[in-house]
Amino acid sequence: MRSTRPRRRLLLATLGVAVASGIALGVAGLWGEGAVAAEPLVATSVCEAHALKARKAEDPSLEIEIPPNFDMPWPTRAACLSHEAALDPNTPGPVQPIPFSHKHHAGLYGVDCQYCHSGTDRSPAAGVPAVETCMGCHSLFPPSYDELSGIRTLKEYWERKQSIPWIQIHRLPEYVQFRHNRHLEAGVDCQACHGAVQDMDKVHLVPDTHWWPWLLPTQKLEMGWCINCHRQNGASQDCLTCHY
Amino acid sequence: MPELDRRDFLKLVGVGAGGAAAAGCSDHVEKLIPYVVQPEVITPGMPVFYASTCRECPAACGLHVRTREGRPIKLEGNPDHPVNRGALCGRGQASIGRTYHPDRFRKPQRRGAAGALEDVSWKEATAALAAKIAERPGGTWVLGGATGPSLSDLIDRFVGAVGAGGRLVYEPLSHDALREASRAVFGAAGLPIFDLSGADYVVDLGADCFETWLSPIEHQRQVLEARDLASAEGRAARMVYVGPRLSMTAGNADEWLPAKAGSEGLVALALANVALARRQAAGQPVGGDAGLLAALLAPYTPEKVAEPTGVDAAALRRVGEQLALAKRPVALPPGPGLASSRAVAASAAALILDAVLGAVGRSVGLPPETPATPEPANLAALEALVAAMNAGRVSVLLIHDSNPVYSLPPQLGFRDALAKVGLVVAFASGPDETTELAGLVLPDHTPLESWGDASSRPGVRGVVQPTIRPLFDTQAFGDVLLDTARAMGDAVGAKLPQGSFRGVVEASWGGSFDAVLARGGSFAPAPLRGGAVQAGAAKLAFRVPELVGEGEHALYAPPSPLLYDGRGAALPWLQETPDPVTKISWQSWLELSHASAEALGVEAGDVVAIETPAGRAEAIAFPRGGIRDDVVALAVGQGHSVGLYASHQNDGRPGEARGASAIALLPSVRDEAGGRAWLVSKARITRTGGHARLALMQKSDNKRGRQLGDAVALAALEGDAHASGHAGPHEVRRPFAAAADATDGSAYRWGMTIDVDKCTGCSACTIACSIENNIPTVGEEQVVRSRLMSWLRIERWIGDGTQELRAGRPPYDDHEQLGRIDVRNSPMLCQQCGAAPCEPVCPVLATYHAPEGLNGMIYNRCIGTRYCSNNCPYKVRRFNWFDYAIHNWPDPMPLMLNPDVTVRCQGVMEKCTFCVQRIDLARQTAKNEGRPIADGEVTPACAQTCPSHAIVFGNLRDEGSAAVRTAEAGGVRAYHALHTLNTRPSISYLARVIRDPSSRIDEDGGHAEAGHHANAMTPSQEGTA
Amino acid sequence: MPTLLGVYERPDQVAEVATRLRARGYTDLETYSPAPFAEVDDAVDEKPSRVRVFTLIGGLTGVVTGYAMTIWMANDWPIMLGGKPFSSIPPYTIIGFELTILFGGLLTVLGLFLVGGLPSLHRDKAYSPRFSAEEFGVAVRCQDRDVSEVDALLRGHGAEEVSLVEA
Amino acid sequence: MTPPPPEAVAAMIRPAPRRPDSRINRDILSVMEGASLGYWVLLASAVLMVHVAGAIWIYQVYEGLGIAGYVHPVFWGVYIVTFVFWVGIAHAGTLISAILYLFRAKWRNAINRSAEAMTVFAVLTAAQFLGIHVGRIWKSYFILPYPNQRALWVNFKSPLLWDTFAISTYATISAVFLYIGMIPDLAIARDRAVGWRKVLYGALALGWQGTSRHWKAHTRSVLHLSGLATPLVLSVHSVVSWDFAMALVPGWHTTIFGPYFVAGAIFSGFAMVLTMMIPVRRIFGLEEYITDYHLENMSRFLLLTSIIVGYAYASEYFMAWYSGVEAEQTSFWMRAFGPYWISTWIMILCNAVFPQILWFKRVRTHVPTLFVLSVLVNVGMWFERYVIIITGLSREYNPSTWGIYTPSWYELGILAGSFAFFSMFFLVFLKLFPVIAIAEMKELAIHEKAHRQGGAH
Repeated sequence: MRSTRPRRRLLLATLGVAVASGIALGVAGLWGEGAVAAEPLVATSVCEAHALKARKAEDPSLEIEIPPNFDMPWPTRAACLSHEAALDPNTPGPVQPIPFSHKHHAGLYGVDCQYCHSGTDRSPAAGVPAVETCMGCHSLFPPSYDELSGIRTLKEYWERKQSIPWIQIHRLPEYVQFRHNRHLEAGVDCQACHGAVQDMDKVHLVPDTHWWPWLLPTQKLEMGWCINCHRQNGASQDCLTCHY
Repeated sequence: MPELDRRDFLKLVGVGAGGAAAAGCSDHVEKLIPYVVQPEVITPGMPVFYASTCRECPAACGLHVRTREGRPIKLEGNPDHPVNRGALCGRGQASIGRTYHPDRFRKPQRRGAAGALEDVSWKEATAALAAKIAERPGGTWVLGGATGPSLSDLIDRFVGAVGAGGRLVYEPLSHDALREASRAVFGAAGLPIFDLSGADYVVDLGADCFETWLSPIEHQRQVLEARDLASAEGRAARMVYVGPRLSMTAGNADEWLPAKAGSEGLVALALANVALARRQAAGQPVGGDAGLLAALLAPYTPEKVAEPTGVDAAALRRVGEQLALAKRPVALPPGPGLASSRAVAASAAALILDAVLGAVGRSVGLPPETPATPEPANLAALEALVAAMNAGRVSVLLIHDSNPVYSLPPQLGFRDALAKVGLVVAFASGPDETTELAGLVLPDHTPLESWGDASSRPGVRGVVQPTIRPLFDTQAFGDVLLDTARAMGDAVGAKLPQGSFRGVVEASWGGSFDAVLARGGSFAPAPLRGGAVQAGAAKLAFRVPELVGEGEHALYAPPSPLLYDGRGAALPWLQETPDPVTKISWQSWLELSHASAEALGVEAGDVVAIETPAGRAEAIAFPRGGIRDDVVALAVGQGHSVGLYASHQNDGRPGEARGASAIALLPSVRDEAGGRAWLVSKARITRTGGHARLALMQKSDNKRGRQLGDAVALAALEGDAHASGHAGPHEVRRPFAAAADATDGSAYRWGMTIDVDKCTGCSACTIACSIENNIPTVGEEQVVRSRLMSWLRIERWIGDGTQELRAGRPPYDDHEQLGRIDVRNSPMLCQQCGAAPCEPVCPVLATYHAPEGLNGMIYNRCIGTRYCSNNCPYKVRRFNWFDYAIHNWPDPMPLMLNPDVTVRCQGVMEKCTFCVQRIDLARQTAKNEGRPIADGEVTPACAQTCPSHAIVFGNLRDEGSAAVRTAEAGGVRAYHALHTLNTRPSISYLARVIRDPSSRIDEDGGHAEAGHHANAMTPSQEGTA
Repeated sequence: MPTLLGVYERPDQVAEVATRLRARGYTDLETYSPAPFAEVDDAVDEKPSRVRVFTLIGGLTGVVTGYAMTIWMANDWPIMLGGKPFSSIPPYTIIGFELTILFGGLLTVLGLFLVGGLPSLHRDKAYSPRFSAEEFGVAVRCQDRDVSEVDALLRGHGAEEVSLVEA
Repeated sequence: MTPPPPEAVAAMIRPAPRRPDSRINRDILSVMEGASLGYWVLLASAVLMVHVAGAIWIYQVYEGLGIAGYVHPVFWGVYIVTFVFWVGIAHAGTLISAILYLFRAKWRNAINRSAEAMTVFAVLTAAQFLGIHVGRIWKSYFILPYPNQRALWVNFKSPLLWDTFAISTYATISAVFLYIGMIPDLAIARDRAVGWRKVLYGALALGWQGTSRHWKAHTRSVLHLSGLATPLVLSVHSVVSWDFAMALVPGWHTTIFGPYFVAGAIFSGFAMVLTMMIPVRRIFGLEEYITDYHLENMSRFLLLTSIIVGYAYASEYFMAWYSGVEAEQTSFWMRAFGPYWISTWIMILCNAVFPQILWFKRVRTHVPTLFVLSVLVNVGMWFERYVIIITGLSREYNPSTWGIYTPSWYELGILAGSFAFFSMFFLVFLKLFPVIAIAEMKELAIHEKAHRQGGAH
């Protein structure tokens, strides 16, 4: 949240400029002779540059001006947009310490889940990527990416050699012994439990309800929900499989 | 320490549910804390093993440390290590707790003007120390426990470099007498090495070689392998115990000669006398100049010795002859507890007996010429140090790896002398009596955090490597020495190795250090050195010692099997595990014979006062049959006044001593050569009128003839056992086919075979189980109400018991008799019954029969009606009366919890499930490799750590599995506990074998049982008794 | 239509007068008694009460539910317990029995309400607290022209008092 | 002749003088009127004690069951003992109203109402102890076979589940029984009450008018309920006894437990009725309705059941000895001479020996003695359960775990609370509802009168 406010102000400012110049134009027209040349829209960041270019593409009449230091491909438009989306508190799911978008990484660039969550196929616990893993790629990125607050935060953590306190979304009680590796072995794909993460900018629990015959419905990650899947796939229903 | 960066990853991070500190019924894992840099060797959720070495006692067993996410969670024996071969004793198991002990010092501290400790930084601490030493280098002394060669070496170099006054190695149980005796008899000072493998006749002259003496695990393994019934030699093997008290070790012998305390030497000589004659007649070598020996032994005929020792001459003669005829006999000298003012002579006598029996060089090895570490100081040297301190000649005293204020006899005056020392520096990881008096406390790493090594014997050297990044702001003693030296200037610093102590350790190993780390050390035991009896031996005066003080009882202070010399008192598991003999925990009790008790008019639980010239203490009286009338026994180890568990602090009464310290009662007396003597004083026992509720976990050793801890006479086995080595044609006497009790489809039916004949009662399994399964300790008050939580207990039965009934409220039931041994130690744990009585009565299906035959217990389903426990005839279920998980694991203890096992919350029943988490792990690997679980792939914590391999776990549906084969090899010994109840247990017990001590050995060495043992019953007879 | 009320002291009188009245065709009558008297009730209507049907139905549903529930639940997720069969009848009989009683009892109450017409908010004009003391009442509804005959009949059987509660 | 016009007839009618209300009504309803200071003191202290016990219980839930005196292996203690005790008490009521009803034992009418009420209150008290006893009360809903998301049911093979069903059924049926039987009396009260009581009784009486239709349905349903309740009474305590008989604990695993417990239950039930009714009839002057004849009949029952119970004790010991099973023998020997010998002898004296004095009519009709005796029997019956449960568990198959249990003060506090809870309800009941079945008393009275007058003709 903290990092988003300045960007908001930036946008407001731009809009303000735009409106003001519009009015100015109108007034000039009113007074007839010697119409003043329209003030062009000036980009103040790469992301904004992308935004303006897009608008320009829509109506060519628009006067825009992109300072050269903002006229570059990185961060890509997609990055800017998903970064924005991951910061939006009004979509489901908590805002994470870093606006990391699974949609961007897993969806757009199709990074394999196991690339970051390594060891999931070997270990009961799904690995949460070490900060190093993130830096593995992001340290190679051009510095212009730093205009994204998320990248900046990441680098701060890295410099402070601190781990990132992610907020856990998919949580099982401590008395449940879940084994990721066995489920991968069995060919269950991540989405079965975690939902279509590759389409989420902000990861959140996708509600999924199974209606038992004769019984109360069971929600995702509740016991009945697991049992249902186990029954359908002929997996073990022995209590000791998950509870000991 | 730059080198440590390689191990930076050993930091405390729980991943997901990795930190299973939350109680089983609340789920409080809300943040995911990933690594900053994830080490290549760590996969969150998977265990990583490191080889290291146990530092609890000088035996120095090899360890495999199981870590999860950089936290050690379980210690197991290193199978490659020649001393323990994968086993580990209770003390070793519990030692993991030192690292997570709530008492630990968080920072270095200095005693301020007010006398209170205040934090300082390492920098100023070392600076201050350096300055203080520089004032008067000669006044600097180092006093500390036995260390590994490289640290010991470093200390010596430090002493040399700063020109310190000197260094004393201090071990309370230092075996001074034995070291001297070895010099006197063989001319080689130091600790002889005892290798009991294959020994077919062991005479333990009060060594208690299964408990604390030299290398207990090794001795247990060797003796019990030697008496394995599978071989003729095994059936022939015998063990005789000589001593005033039926100790745990004695309980495993075949014959007990209850000699007067301190007279073991004479017994040894008498045996030697008989054996010598017999061997000479047979023309066998006698390990020395026959004439010399004959002259030396002549006066000690059994008849003469009978009176002073109180042992029947005939018995002495018989044992002597059996010894002479045995193939590999060996005698073990008296242990520290029996070291009297005549201890050197007594130990020498034992060594002479060994020599006569030709055991020297075969079972007994002379000490190496050049010991890896200096010999410990004897009492004389310590007295000299105290004198120097009193004279103000000691300005700086560095105390490491020891607690002399507690473990030195008070009469020595060490405590007062400390006050006269300019600066006392204590290197300890936690508070104890010594740190209380130290001016500077420089917290040391625990062994799990530090580098080092340890040498069990020539050729065997284990490495100690850190398996966790230091939890607190502590430093290894070695590094502090280096830093101090450097702080004293380059002149001094240059004389010591550069870099850190790790460098010193690494440098001390030739070749690849990584290979060493992988294996856990270098294991090439040197062959035993032989030797002959020297003429000097004749100069020794063999006499029964005279004791100081008055009173009609000799005060015998044996080391505690669990608390050792008292260092174990800080660990709750060792405090809470019932004593293998009396089954008392947390308290200190005075053992006295029933006759003495009647004479004093005391009953079990009455508080009695013990008075000796050294002082007075109070303890709880515990009358028993297994002790001489002229002796009272008070185990060493209790009586600490500092520490959360060691003292009564946890009752909110900080600093009140828990129990009585035997050491405080012992006058400071030397043996012939200035060694420390323990059996020195008489004690006057008086009743105080007080009474205490005993924390007694087994109130009766009378099994009433019920089918628990059976026994069979060897005679009854002979024919059958001859016929078959192992799986023979005869089928096992198996009341029920437990293998059937799993679903038809299942390939497995987990089961166990427990050999009662091999169980020594050492209780290592109990502690291993507690640590593997996150079982909390509950404290004294709860144990008094029998609310101990351990899933596995060792039941101790004496004989088949009687069905006599006592009216009223018997305090406890005791059937021991002087000179008679029929102890059956029978581990009792959940039998995983096929027709389990506990299952049908649970209203909510919290306990049920799993497809693979386990009796599952689902904690989060349990609502605590406790019906299952009522219906369990074995009484192996435990109930969480309080939220032990929250109350009994203060920080940082939760870090040592096993993430694979749910922590149980208040109001929930719990019990053993054969370490189902281990079964599950094995199943996962097997599945991934697309194969069934192999035999021996799963080993529950108890079976894994058992020094004598009494517990064998396996799949009953696999006829070839070790468990089944062992049960079948057991032949008629196999039985099920309480089988008349038709619970179809999956555990087969093998009955204890009673080897008739009076069995004659004929010339060819084979044994023929003389008569049927009075106590022997076959299980079948017994069930209906 | 007028309603006459005769007040009596003894149940046998009520029984007689009721039988008599019905014999004369005055079937629309009602008795009030302070305590249960079989003769009175049968005099008004000799058919046995239908409550028993309810009890029977209740009991049967109970036993069926009991066995069905236990057996189905035990087999819905079969879990081994001490080597006992999943559908073991003896223990389930207890559940079956208890439910028989429970349902039977509850339906009996239902029967009482339906058959007995309870609870009712309506209060007869003829009813008065004296009938919850120790007196009996017989209320007859008849045609105007029959009033005197009924009156006579009522008095004829020793009515302490006859009154016209409704003209 | 043409009949006279109705108004003429009406004119002819001269209403007779009103007679006063029935004496039975007045006597019995008067119990409900006004309350003495003593009553309020009693009630207040009962309520207070209930609160104290409640506080203890909350503390126990917060701190853990460990505050009770449990010792390994004695995992059942005073709570279960008291549970069984109250279930036993609950038996007299239904027995009197159902079985004696079927046997047409008219003398029951004097006491059945209070007995039924006590039944309901006793079951309520007992049921609470199931909750107090379990380790995780907050999870105890697991025991109900309700459709749940876990797809997991309950274990109908467990005696504890049989208990759950038996107790709840018993509570429901006896409550229904009490209410149905009371409807006519509520109507009586309604016709005489004023103010809020009139509203209350009016609502509860369901517009009862005592018409033949009402009575017919009523008598019929009471008959059927009795028919259903009779086997229920016998089953409930058998089921409770199976909690023990189904286990293999020596001293529990006995076939005679069913009848033995039922007899004991009736025994204690009647004792409790006496303990409660003797003071009541004295204080409210109901000697005329609850006569010495009734007391004598009840004491006859006491005598009978006491003999049965005594026989059960004897046969238990005989079987233990004769079976030759060492564990059984030890267990029973320990009962009599072991750590719990006091409880055992209290049990034997109070339940099997003292009641024998009831052979003498002098005793049966001597009210103070009866009262003392009934109290003793209650004590004895509590100890019977204590002996069975505690000694059984403390001396089991594995001698290494033999342990000795002593109740803690918390448990005794809750035990006291249960008595307060019970009497609180009974006291309220006294002032709110007719303590004797008025209608049924009248039935008797009117029959008698009819007899005196020898019928009309």
